[in-house]
Amino acid sequence: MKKIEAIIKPFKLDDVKEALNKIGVHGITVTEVKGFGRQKGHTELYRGAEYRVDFVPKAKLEIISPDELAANIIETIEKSAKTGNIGDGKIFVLPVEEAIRIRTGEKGESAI
Amino acid sequence: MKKIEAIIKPFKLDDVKEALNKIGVHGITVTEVKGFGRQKGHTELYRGAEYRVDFVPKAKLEIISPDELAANIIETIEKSAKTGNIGDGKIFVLPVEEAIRIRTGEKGESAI
Amino acid sequence: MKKIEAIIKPFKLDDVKEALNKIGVHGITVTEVKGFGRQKGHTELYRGAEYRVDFVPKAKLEIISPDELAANIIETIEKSAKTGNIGDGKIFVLPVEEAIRIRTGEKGESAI
Amino acid sequence: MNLNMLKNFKMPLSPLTFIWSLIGGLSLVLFSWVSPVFADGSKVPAFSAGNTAWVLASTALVLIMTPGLGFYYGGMVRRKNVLNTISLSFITICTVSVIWILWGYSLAFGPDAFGGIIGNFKYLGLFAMKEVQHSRYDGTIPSYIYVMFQLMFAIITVALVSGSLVERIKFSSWVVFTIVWLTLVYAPIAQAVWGLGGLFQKMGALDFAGGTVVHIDSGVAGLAGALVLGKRKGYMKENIVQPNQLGYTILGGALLWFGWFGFNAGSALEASPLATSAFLVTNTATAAAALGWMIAEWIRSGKPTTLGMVSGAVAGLVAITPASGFVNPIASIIIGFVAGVICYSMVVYVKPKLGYDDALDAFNVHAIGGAWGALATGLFADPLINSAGRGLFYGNPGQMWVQFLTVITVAAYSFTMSYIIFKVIDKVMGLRVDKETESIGLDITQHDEAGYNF
Amino acid sequence: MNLNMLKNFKMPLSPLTFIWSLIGGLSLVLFSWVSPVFADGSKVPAFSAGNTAWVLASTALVLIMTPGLGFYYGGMVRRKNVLNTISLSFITICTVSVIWILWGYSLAFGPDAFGGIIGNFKYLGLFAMKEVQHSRYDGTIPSYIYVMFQLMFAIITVALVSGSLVERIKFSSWVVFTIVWLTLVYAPIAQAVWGLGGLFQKMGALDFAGGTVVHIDSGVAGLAGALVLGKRKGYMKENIVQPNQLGYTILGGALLWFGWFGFNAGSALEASPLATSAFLVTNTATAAAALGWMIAEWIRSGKPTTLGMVSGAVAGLVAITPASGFVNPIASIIIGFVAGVICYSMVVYVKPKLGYDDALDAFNVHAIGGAWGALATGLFADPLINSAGRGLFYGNPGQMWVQFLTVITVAAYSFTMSYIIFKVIDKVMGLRVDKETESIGLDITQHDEAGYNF
Amino acid sequence: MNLNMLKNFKMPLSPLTFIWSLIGGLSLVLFSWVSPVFADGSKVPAFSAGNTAWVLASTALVLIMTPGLGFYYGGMVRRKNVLNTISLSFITICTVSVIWILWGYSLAFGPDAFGGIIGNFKYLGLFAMKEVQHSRYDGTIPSYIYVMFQLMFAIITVALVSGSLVERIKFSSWVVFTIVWLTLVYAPIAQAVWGLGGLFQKMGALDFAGGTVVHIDSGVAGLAGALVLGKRKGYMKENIVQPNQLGYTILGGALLWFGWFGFNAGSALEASPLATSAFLVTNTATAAAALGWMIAEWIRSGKPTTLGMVSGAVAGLVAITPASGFVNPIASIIIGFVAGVICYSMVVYVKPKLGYDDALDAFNVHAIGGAWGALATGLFADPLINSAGRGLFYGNPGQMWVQFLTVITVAAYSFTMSYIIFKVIDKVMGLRVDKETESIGLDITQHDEAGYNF
Ligand SMILES: Nc1ncnc2c1ncn2[C@@H]1O[C@H](COP(=O)(O)OP(=O)(O)O)[C@@H](O)[C@H]1O
Ligand SMILES: Nc1ncnc2c1ncn2[C@@H]1O[C@H](COP(=O)(O)OP(=O)(O)O)[C@@H](O)[C@H]1O
Ligand SMILES: Nc1ncnc2c1ncn2[C@@H]1O[C@H](COP(=O)(O)OP(=O)(O)O)[C@@H](O)[C@H]1O
Repeated sequence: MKKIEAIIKPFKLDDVKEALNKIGVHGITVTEVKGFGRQKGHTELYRGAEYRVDFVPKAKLEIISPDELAANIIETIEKSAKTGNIGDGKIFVLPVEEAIRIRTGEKGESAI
Repeated sequence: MKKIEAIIKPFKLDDVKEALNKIGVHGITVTEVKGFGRQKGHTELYRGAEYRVDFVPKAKLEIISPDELAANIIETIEKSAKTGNIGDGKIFVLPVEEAIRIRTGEKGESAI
Repeated sequence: MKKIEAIIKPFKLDDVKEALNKIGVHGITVTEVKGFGRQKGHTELYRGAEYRVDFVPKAKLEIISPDELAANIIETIEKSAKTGNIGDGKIFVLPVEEAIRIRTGEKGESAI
Repeated sequence: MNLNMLKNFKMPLSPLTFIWSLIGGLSLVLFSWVSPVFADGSKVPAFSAGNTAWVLASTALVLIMTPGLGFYYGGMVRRKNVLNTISLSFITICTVSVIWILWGYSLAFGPDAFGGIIGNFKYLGLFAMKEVQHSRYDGTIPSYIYVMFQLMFAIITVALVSGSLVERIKFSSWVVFTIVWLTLVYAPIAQAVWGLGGLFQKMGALDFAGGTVVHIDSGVAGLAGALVLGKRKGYMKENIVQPNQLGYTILGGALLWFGWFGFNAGSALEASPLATSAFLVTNTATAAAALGWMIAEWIRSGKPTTLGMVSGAVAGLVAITPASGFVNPIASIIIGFVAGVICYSMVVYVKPKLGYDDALDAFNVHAIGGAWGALATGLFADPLINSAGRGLFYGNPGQMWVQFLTVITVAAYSFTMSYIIFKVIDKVMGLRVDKETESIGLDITQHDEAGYNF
Repeated sequence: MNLNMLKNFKMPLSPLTFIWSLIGGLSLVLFSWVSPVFADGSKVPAFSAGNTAWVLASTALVLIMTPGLGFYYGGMVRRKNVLNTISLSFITICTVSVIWILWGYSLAFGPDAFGGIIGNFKYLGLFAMKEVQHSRYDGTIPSYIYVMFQLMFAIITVALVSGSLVERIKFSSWVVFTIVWLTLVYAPIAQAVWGLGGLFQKMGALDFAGGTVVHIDSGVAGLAGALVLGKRKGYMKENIVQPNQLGYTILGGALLWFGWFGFNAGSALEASPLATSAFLVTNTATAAAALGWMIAEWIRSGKPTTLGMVSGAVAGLVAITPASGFVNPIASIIIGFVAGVICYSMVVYVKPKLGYDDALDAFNVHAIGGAWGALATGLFADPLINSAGRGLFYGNPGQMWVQFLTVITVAAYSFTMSYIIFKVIDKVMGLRVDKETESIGLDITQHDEAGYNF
Repeated sequence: MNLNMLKNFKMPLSPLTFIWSLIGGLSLVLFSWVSPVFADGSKVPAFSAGNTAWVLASTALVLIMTPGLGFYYGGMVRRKNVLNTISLSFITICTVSVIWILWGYSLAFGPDAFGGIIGNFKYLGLFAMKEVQHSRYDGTIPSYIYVMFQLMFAIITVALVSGSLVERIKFSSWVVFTIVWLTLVYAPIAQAVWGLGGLFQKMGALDFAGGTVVHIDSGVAGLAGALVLGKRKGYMKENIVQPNQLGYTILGGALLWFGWFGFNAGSALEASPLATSAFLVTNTATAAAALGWMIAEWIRSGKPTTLGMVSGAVAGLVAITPASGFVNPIASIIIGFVAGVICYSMVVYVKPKLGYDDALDAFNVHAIGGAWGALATGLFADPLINSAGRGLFYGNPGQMWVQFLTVITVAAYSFTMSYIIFKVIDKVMGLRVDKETESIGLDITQHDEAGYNF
């Protein structure tokens, strides 16, 4: 099994979720994160003082998938999250050794 | 070492934490996340318009453990997080290569 | 490639970020998390009732790095996040199999 | 400002004006005598624009107290119940406002129907009342504004009860409760204490602005409700206290303090010296009570909390309410300070022992603070402030007995009736949400809404 | 409070006082006759401190409504637009306050310049007006406070329009709009409906506190703006409804309710019986409308929402506004309840069909609620409340026709002019932010600020 | 509203009423002459219900300003200090309210004890004062409400100082400071400027509602405190500016604006034409100042911020305060606009250069804005508005000199005394929290509470 982590622009979340749904991914965990990267933050004003807010709000998706589905999932995220502008984000793939469904105790791929 | 990630129902957090404490786990990192899965979200109303909120609030626990403790931890989470209803969540196990305690510089299992 | 996860004290975030910037790390993803560990939380009062808040706010940094940079990154975090007090946090290293930049489709180390 | 300014508004005087002014002045005077005697034979004074202005303003001030109460309560509950908690206050404004016009006012302030404890149906729908009538209660203001001023008291009294019930009461059952309780509990007590010919009125009970009518009956009803409902899931076992936004609570406390000037000083029904005295002691007692609670907490827990300061202020407002038209400034410092300490002690020592779940302390603060205030009125009423009241310290021990009797009777009546009402509602439609609903939170389950989308 | 108290303020009487008092009394009477006749020959009454006190308080109350509106609106939008939405109301207070002094008041309430639809330049900069003058509109209060009271109405009317435009209008364009619209739309309508010698005034149109002047014209202008601006990105396609903090909306609703007592009861310009009547029906209709909306929603969607209760209350406040000085208590219950149901129906049935994006329902609630209120005044005006108004149900069907005509004319005028103004601003400087700006949110892009740093 | 309405309230006239009315009228007149002369020999006018109504309402309005200030300040600090910041204002209401009764009022407004700079002990505990007394300062209102009105000024003045000290001052030290500073700084300045026989009063200084007494002394004290405390950790090095919830700041600003009508127009102590003039210029200057600050910021930084608009409004309120009873409408636009620009310039140009950490700009806005307002009064005071004041532009250059002298003296006195007080508190109990406490935040460390549990 693989863990696919994708850091994307928050307003793309709905699109990505739907695209994944279409290819049969029904489990996703999403976290609000702040990204530092090439895409720069913005300036805020406070009584005339300008200060930079470096972080950019991003959404992090985590999906555990069977090995064979991983490529398809990655491709789907790539397509649906892309705007072509800096800050579109990254996808990382990590190995997963085991998965368990708490409700049933199922293990491995059937647990996902 | 292993990284154990558990996605659970938020109101089970205290129970799980205590159960883990009892078996000697003293380090946990918790993140508020939103889960999409079999458990469906809820409907909200806004001036008569109904709209679905797909995400379900979940708590994600991350525990780095020595290999030999992992099974026990997983079992404990399974038991203490279970309600038997859809949405109880998952446990994933990932390999960890190194751990360092910032304060002391200790490495490996003694750092956990 | 490696995934370096560091749990640090939130007010050290700026220092760590700058130290990493200096050694050429330009991509970081940060999450607000709550930590349970040796460092105990604090007491809150509510109409005379004291209750413990066990969690301590922490910042989790995630950095995907080429294998060869990992040691340097870890060292830099160690130095810049250290206060010497309990609760300084941990660094964990996990293996990463693949990385993709969504905007360009680049893969592997060049995607980071 | 410089006193000289007062002399700057000279205005030109034309010869014709003298005649005009005489005629105008006389007709003004004649106007004053529209309805020369009230039913009880007392002379009806002239309308006073000044008094009416103050009672109009006071009524608006008392209205804002109930949303204030909603925020005061709403800030203290868990995030998942914030909207529901505020809406318990908000919906009370709506139901009580309508019921009051239809039958509430008539029962509470209409001519006595029976034994000095309930009004008759004369003013149903306010058909028999016109805004140009002089109020029976203070002839210098129109009757309609008296109806409204008293309405605002009725609203907040009912809303106060919700403090004991939050985080677990069904919204629909609360709506029903507000209507029934107003009719069966509030109206009789208002008539008995404030009605012309009311039972306690005749006994000489002193309650300037509602220690018994507003605070004791609501606080005691809260206790009854807490007992019928039972404890919140996890109460005293896990930490279910996570005030979602104490800023709301401070805002609510500030609006309560602000509005309470209308409540107490408005109860003079005139922009008179007595109103200013009520204003002064209200502010002083409130401040002293905030200090009392804060100091008590600082000593016991080692920290002064903002919630403690605000809670103390509310305790002080409660305690000074019955006393506000009777006591002098120094007495108000004592009444307030003691109120802060007593209510804090209730919350930290008594409540955990008795084990009822008076969630936001409607009983502990309002019933206990109100009772202390009513008794303190019997102690401190100073005839130099108001010749209508003379307390124990000014040579009239009998007053304490009257006060005590009123407190006990009102508390007993409210508790019994409220308990029955809660029980009946529970039987008929269920009073409490089910366990899962309580876990998920009342905002989503009762209203399909979320307090925050951040 | 006990009636006996009223007798407690005996004061000592010295022999000298008699002479003094006579002299004082007479000079008081003489004082009253400063400027004996107005321009139209009617006698000028004396200043009344009581009336002035009430109008001063009312003016402050109406001021707080506009920040209230800002919070009411601000709570409903997405997190990224919260500050911008509130600031649309806030900046309106600022621009209109200055313009009003410079030329707004003169155009709206100066002596008629032309056809009963626009004032002349007599009061430009208020140079020709002194605070010691008696107001032309109610001689018992100084002219300056009338200027201020009317200013507060002008402010909130303009601010209301923003409800249809939020989440996409350029801040700079909004600022320009407030100035132009006040001058070209608000001022003429105010003169026509309320001016001495105003067009509709002469026709006998009844609008006590601004159903047409405040609500219809602003709601209709909102619709025009929504049409020119177009829909928000994603409207009706994705879920763009995520009220960031409904607590703000409830707070705003509460401040509106509170301030509206100044709006309606203050419109009597006196602390008189009529003011108290307006106060009473305002509160009652508001409560009934909240119940109306809530019940309609409860039936249709299965849940009563807090947003629904507050929205209903606002609908009730709107509907009772023109009627508040004319109708009796029971009529106010009907007017309010129906307003709640009508406005809810607009929002859930009509709006989605017509497809315009009236983002926060300025049109659906204010124009429709205001029109219903204006017509209801024609139905329910009760001559026993106010002899100046007699509606259909009291034997005067002609009133309905006048009301109808006023509503239609004001709506048509406001729509046409507002549409043109929006179009011209769009051409000259652009009305709407670009797509990316809209995605990122207006707080950061228009103001370099964030609503929350949690 | 239609003028015809005014004629609708005819009331029936019975034959008996004539006699009654004469008797009533005369007794009314006689009543007026309770205490015919004040100590200084001037005649005591009759109580006026209208004036009393307005001062009662004004006092409530000024009370709400201080929680408003708490929210205004509280929204600007970092999340970890939000409750502590609000509570600095809240606790000030409590301590000052009690001290005022005990000794504060007597020192500030009692008969002069010494050199026109401090009152005597006559009114300690208010024992020697009764609510039925006529106020020495305006005989038409009872003395108790004057005590309260002045109390509200004292409260907010002390609370304003906290703006310079937030995010690092120890809560306990602040509590002590409020008591000491009120006694040693506020009371003498109030007596000197407003006391009968006060030093500056006799010199003819014009300060209608407290430019010197409220704003200059508090702003300067803030500066002294900021200097003694030192800069916040990280000030000017890292970004420590993360306003946690600007909605609080806007809400606070709105409550300040609302309450300030009581502050300025209430300072007339009468519901008189002068009060309405103060009301008008207050609103106008505030709006103009918000525009001034916004435009200056828009030009310099390219964006108009909501915080800028609100800050500008506060600067305008400050500047118009001393001038509010003296200047005409057009002057108020100028005074306000310039105040916005000056205070913005202080904050962006001067503050960073001087390097003191006036955290929330109590000095930059209140001392500087107040000084500008005091001088502007010397320029613009228009004898047609108030014959007691004639400024440079109306032919009286000497007034500027008096204003200047007052500003300088008050500032020097307040700075010196405040600096000493802060230093002494620092020595005795420590003024500032330690570094770690500052990092963790004051909410948890001083109060064991968290602002938000989301
Ligand atoms: N090496 C990295 N490790 C972890 N997160 C990263 C890394 N590089 C980028 N990110 C995340 O991806 C986001 C987008 O990256 P950025 O460099 O801004 O643009 P792009 O994805 O177009 O290259 C960042 O905000 C950050 O959250
Ligand atoms: N494949 C997956 N990858 C990542 N997270 C998942 C996956 N499947 C489920 N989850 C997480 O687990 C939660 C519970 O899953 P769900 O399907 O609702 O119920 P159950 O755990 O009972 O099967 C989801 O809300 C989601 O956060
Ligand atoms: N085994 C673990 N697994 C995951 N997170 C851990 C683990 N141990 C500690 N942490 C995280 O590291 C933080 C710091 O650990 P703590 O024991 O308090 O102090 P120290 O880092 O000084 O040993 C914790 O708050 C928690 O978030």
